[in-house]
Amino acid sequence: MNLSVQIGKLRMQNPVTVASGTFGYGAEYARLIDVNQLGAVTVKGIRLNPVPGNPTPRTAEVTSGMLNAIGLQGPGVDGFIKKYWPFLRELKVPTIINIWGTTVEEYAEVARRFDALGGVGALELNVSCPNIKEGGAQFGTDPKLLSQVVTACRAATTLPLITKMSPNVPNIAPLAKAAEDAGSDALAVTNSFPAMAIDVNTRKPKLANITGGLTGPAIKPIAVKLVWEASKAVKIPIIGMGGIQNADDAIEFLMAGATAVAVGTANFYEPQTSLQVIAGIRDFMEKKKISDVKEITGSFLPGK
Amino acid sequence: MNLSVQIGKLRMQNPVTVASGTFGYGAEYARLIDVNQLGAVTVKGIRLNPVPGNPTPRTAEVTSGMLNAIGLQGPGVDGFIKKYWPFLRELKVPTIINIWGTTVEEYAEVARRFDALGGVGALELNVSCPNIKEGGAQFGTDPKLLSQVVTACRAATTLPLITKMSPNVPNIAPLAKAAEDAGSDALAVTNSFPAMAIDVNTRKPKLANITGGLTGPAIKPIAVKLVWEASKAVKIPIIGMGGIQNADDAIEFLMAGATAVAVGTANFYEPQTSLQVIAGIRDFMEKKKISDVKEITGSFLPGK
Amino acid sequence: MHEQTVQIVSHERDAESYFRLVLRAPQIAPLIQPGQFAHVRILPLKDALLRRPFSIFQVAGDTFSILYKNVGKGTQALSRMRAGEELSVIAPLGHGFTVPKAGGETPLLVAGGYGMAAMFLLAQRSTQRGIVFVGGRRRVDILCEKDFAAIGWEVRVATEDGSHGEKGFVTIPLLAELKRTAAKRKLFACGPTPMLKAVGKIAEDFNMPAELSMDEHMCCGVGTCLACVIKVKAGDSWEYQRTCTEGPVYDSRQIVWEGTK
Amino acid sequence: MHEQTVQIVSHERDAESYFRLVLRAPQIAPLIQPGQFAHVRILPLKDALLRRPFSIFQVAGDTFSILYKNVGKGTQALSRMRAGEELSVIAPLGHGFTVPKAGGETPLLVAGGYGMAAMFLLAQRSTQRGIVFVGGRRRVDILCEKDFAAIGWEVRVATEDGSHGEKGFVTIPLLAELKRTAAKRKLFACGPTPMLKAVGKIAEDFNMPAELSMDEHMCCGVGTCLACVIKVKAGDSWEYQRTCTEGPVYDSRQIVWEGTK
Ligand SMILES: Cc1cc2nc3c(=O)[nH]c(=O)nc-3n(C[C@H](O)[C@H](O)[C@H](O)COP(=O)(O)OP(=O)(O)OC[C@H]3O[C@@H](n4cnc5c(N)ncnc54)[C@H](O)[C@@H]3O)c2cc1C
Ligand SMILES: Cc1cc2nc3c(=O)[nH]c(=O)nc-3n(C[C@H](O)[C@H](O)[C@H](O)COP(=O)(O)OP(=O)(O)OC[C@H]3O[C@@H](n4cnc5c(N)ncnc54)[C@H](O)[C@@H]3O)c2cc1C
Ligand SMILES: Cc1cc2nc3c(=O)[nH]c(=O)nc-3n(C[C@H](O)[C@H](O)[C@H](O)COP(=O)(O)O)c2cc1C
Ligand SMILES: Cc1cc2nc3c(=O)[nH]c(=O)nc-3n(C[C@H](O)[C@H](O)[C@H](O)COP(=O)(O)O)c2cc1C
Ligand code: FES
Ligand code: FES
Repeated sequence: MNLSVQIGKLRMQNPVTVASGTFGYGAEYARLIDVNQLGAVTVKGIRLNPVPGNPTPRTAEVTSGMLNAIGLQGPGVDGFIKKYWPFLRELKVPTIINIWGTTVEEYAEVARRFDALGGVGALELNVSCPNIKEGGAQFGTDPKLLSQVVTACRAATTLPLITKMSPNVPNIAPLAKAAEDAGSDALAVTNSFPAMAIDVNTRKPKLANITGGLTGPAIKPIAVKLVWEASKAVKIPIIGMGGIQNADDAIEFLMAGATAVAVGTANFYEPQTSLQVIAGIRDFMEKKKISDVKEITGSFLPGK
Repeated sequence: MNLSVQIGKLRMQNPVTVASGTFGYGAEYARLIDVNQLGAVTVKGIRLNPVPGNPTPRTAEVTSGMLNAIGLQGPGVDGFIKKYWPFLRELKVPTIINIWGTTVEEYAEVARRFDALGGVGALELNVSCPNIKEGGAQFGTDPKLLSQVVTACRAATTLPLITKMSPNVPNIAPLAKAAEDAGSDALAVTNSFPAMAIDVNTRKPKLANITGGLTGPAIKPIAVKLVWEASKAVKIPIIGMGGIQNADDAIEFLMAGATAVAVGTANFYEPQTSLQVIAGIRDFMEKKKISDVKEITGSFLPGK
Repeated sequence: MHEQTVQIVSHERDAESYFRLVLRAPQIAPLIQPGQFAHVRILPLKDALLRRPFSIFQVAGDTFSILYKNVGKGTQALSRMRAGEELSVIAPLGHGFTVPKAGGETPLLVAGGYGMAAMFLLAQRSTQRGIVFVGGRRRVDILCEKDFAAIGWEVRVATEDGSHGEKGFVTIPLLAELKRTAAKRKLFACGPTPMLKAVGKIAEDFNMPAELSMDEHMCCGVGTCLACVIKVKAGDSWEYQRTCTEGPVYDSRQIVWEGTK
Repeated sequence: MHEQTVQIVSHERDAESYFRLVLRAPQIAPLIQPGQFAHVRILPLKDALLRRPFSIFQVAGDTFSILYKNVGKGTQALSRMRAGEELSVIAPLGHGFTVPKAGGETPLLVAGGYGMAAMFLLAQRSTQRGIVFVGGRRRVDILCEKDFAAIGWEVRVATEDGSHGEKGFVTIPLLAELKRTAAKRKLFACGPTPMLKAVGKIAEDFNMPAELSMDEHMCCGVGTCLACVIKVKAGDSWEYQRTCTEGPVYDSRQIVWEGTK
């Protein structure tokens, strides 16, 4: 049975990674699960310099999901390389580094730095974070800006580039196409949804940042549809995510057109989820006599 | 204690209506609840001619919500007037008629017909249904088209016009502004979210139409944020909706900037919801010593 | 039609994954007609919101019962509930069967799996006795044999694996019986759609009346959402009708089968 | 740190809305240090997904217990669970208190409400006895008096409504004691943030050491999500640290109070 998949030049031993920002820098969960069983580890978003992030409260629980406005707290490229890379470098599985910037030049510079580092599995361009004033979602909702970011990163690195798409667009196709045309090797669909919650007793927003990103099972049906729409628009592989809690959820994303999937919010409440998903995909393939996981990709039957 | 609110010329005895398509034509739930206690009854979308709607399955249950692709089945203007208007006309509370068309002209014609009918409370322009090929969401995501629809309807009727906004846009402000500038008296925020689900065992979509609209508690945090963003962009009142299950949910929408709210999907599983919401708002006002429900509108404290 | 919070009076396993659930519902029980259903909100379900429809199986005093199969998350959660716990119920709903009257056509009831649940009240209220044909995959899927015997109805069984009664579909003993005679007989059926379709075909072939209880996914259960529609003949054409309101029971001649599962 | 599905051994109401929950967790129990917490997934919650953090209250053999207050939907659902049912627990988590040693500073423990839960194990493991100052709104909010007495610690009580002990905040008896002498004494506090802030201020005023257990909303509990941060001094500036990992217990001199609730 073959579970391995290719994301550009990146080979994953199985189609399951974790979503950026929900798995720290890999080491934290290594005490609870065998990280080397994942298809890849994806780390929290990094820009060039350290970022303090937003004031608290940064998360709030909502129905079948959560809001977050972490504000991309992070150690910057140097801090990351010093503190977290030694652990990640030693893993048997590749690391996908989620990067961002406030300008096209910064994206490219970060890409260049990680290219130079050596040993990185792939770069994921976060052009869709709803929680920062600059450098966030606007790159992900305008095909021209998106194209500039991807083009600049493409020129800066030969590492596989994964463009992480914004969910709140009327039509994801032109953006997906723009990323593909600019040289992206894959798409990640989708980031969190701009949202908010108010505590009616105190009248205060539940997040200090007021708005944040909605993630978790609540968004799954929207994310699956975005994956399907994107997969029809491009030829490059898609990493599907949004509310995956179990193998059936993951298979749903694969059937909709994803080549791989990422487990996000579920890590927080059930750190075993990603490994359970891998085991469950294997069981499903056995039961359905599927020899290669790639056969599942896009295999749903839209005709009646 | 004053619970009444104004939506343009429309006076509602309290700020709670029901969401179009979740309350039939009023008569069905009249056997289970006292419809005359609502602020208004909003009926299922009507276009000029009868519409058969989509094949089944038309709905699917998803985590904390549901998908629907009814396809706007409806009796057309004449059928509506003949079959459902006699009941609605006799109610003590106003009827909001949700209308749509596949062309700007059709919207205007339907508006004209209901204007001529007399006794209608308001017209809600559905420019955001994700479940039909034409006349659906595209009117709601392009400010120019939206403006044309609203302008044409404005010319066709003096009835209060409520424009029902599409949720999946990067920024709702320009669309809200376009509707206001074209003469809309109010906005309804928000319609359902384009989404889908696949049965991994059969590999078939859970809806015959493949994609449908996600509604219910799952979408509430996104809808609250859209209401807040829209309320900052316009001066006209907003009817907030999306996942309201109880009075706290409704108050959250009011605090975010809504003048009134609509109970949607919750009617299906708990037909008493809208009346419970009214009672709960009253209790809240008593507890918090608020004498006019309008004081709640926009009263959340964005500063820390 | 009433919405009521009702208490579970008793809850027992019938066979394997089938359960009998008795609810005290004084407002609802007296109104129930055979073939109607209850729309049940299973309160322990929290991330699954919709009600589940179940045929009303039996009525006794101020209680009614349902007979259900554990097939998914709702029925699973239901099966864990105990006597004394509460459910919310909207019932009775829908347009049921025409109850056979003494001297009228002899009723032949055809049921598959949990479809049997809709049949008992019909048999009980019928002043004309008849025969029940019941089918299922295995022996455990054959429900209520004793209940029908207790009210003096004859039961003919077919199982797909042959573990009980005849081997094959329920239409085999039914056809055998109709070949004897179809005159002055009427079919009443409830079960999976392919079975209903087969019964509809048989009714057509034998030119005899049949009432079928259709099984469509429901959402509101009361006619507002338009989820549960089927195609029904209307003049030269067809229209979508709501199985929760105009149905679930239809004269088989009305139904347009094209497009059903 | 382990993730374990654990069984409820016993579950009792302590006073009004406080409950004591004992869990069998053979892998976890031996590892626990005072001030650490367990991150609990309350499985009957279905539309609320996140784990809830609770200080570890007592450890006995292969069990540990928590003492919690029913304040919202998670603790409400928890309070309905019975012995024999299961929870998922990740524990022990976080960086706890420095356990006082005989001959060292005398520990003065300051607790507000459920903050008391974090104190018992500290007192029990301490080889140096001290005094516990405990505050709450009303008499029922004063927990564990007997438990502390049983291990030979003195307890001083303050309630806001004066229904038990002194009337007012817990800092009143604390200040009275410190005015007697603050030398060779160390504060350990757990409770609501305003109380912690007040204790931090007192430690500063008396120039004495204090360890505070901070109460921030958590999400992952293990350091990955960055939800639970507070501002901590770093050189001339500050940095955000994770209370679930670097905390919840901090030397009060490290904490930057600006921006806390
Ligand atoms: C008029 C009518 C009468 C019925 N009477 C009975 C009865 O007496 N006994 C019995 O065991 N079952 C009966 N059913 C079927 C019963 O409603 C489903 O088995 C039940 O809804 C499954 O819920 P679930 O959560 O366990 O399954 P899931 O598969 O988890 O349900 C997911 C969703 O699909 C819907 N759904 C799934 N299967 C069906 C189905 N076969 N029909 C309608 N909706 C479905 C559910 O209501 C829910 O919305 C009847 C259905 C209808 C329409
Ligand atoms: C390190 C630590 C130790 C704790 N120890 C104890 C203890 O021993 N006994 C005890 O009764 N409580 C303790 N708490 C507080 C406890 O975690 C909350 O009371 C609990 O999470 C409330 O959950 P809920 O679902 O009932 O409330 P809800 O208000 O419904 O919860 C909604 C969300 O807010 C979070 N939340 C609400 N209140 C708090 C709070 N005070 N602190 C952190 N998160 C909160 C919840 O975890 C959840 O994510 C501790 C908190 C922390 C951070
Ligand atoms: C707390 C938190 C932090 C996140 N941080 C990042 C980030 O740094 N970069 C990024 O691209 N996505 C980030 N995301 C988005 C996730 O990677 C993922 O796209 C999203 O959570 C949807 O998946 P889920 O529903 O499974 O969580 C974050 C999500 C959460 C919940
Ligand atoms: C079954 C169904 C049918 C709907 N039909 C319409 C419609 O005809 N016109 C319309 O503008 N909105 C329609 N809607 C959208 C609702 O009016 C409402 O905007 C949406 O359901 C969000 O609210 P909720 O989450 O409370 O359901 C429909 C929604 C559902 C679930
Ligand atoms: S289930 Fe809603 S109309 Fe029938
Ligand atoms: S709770 Fe996630 S980092 Fe502390």
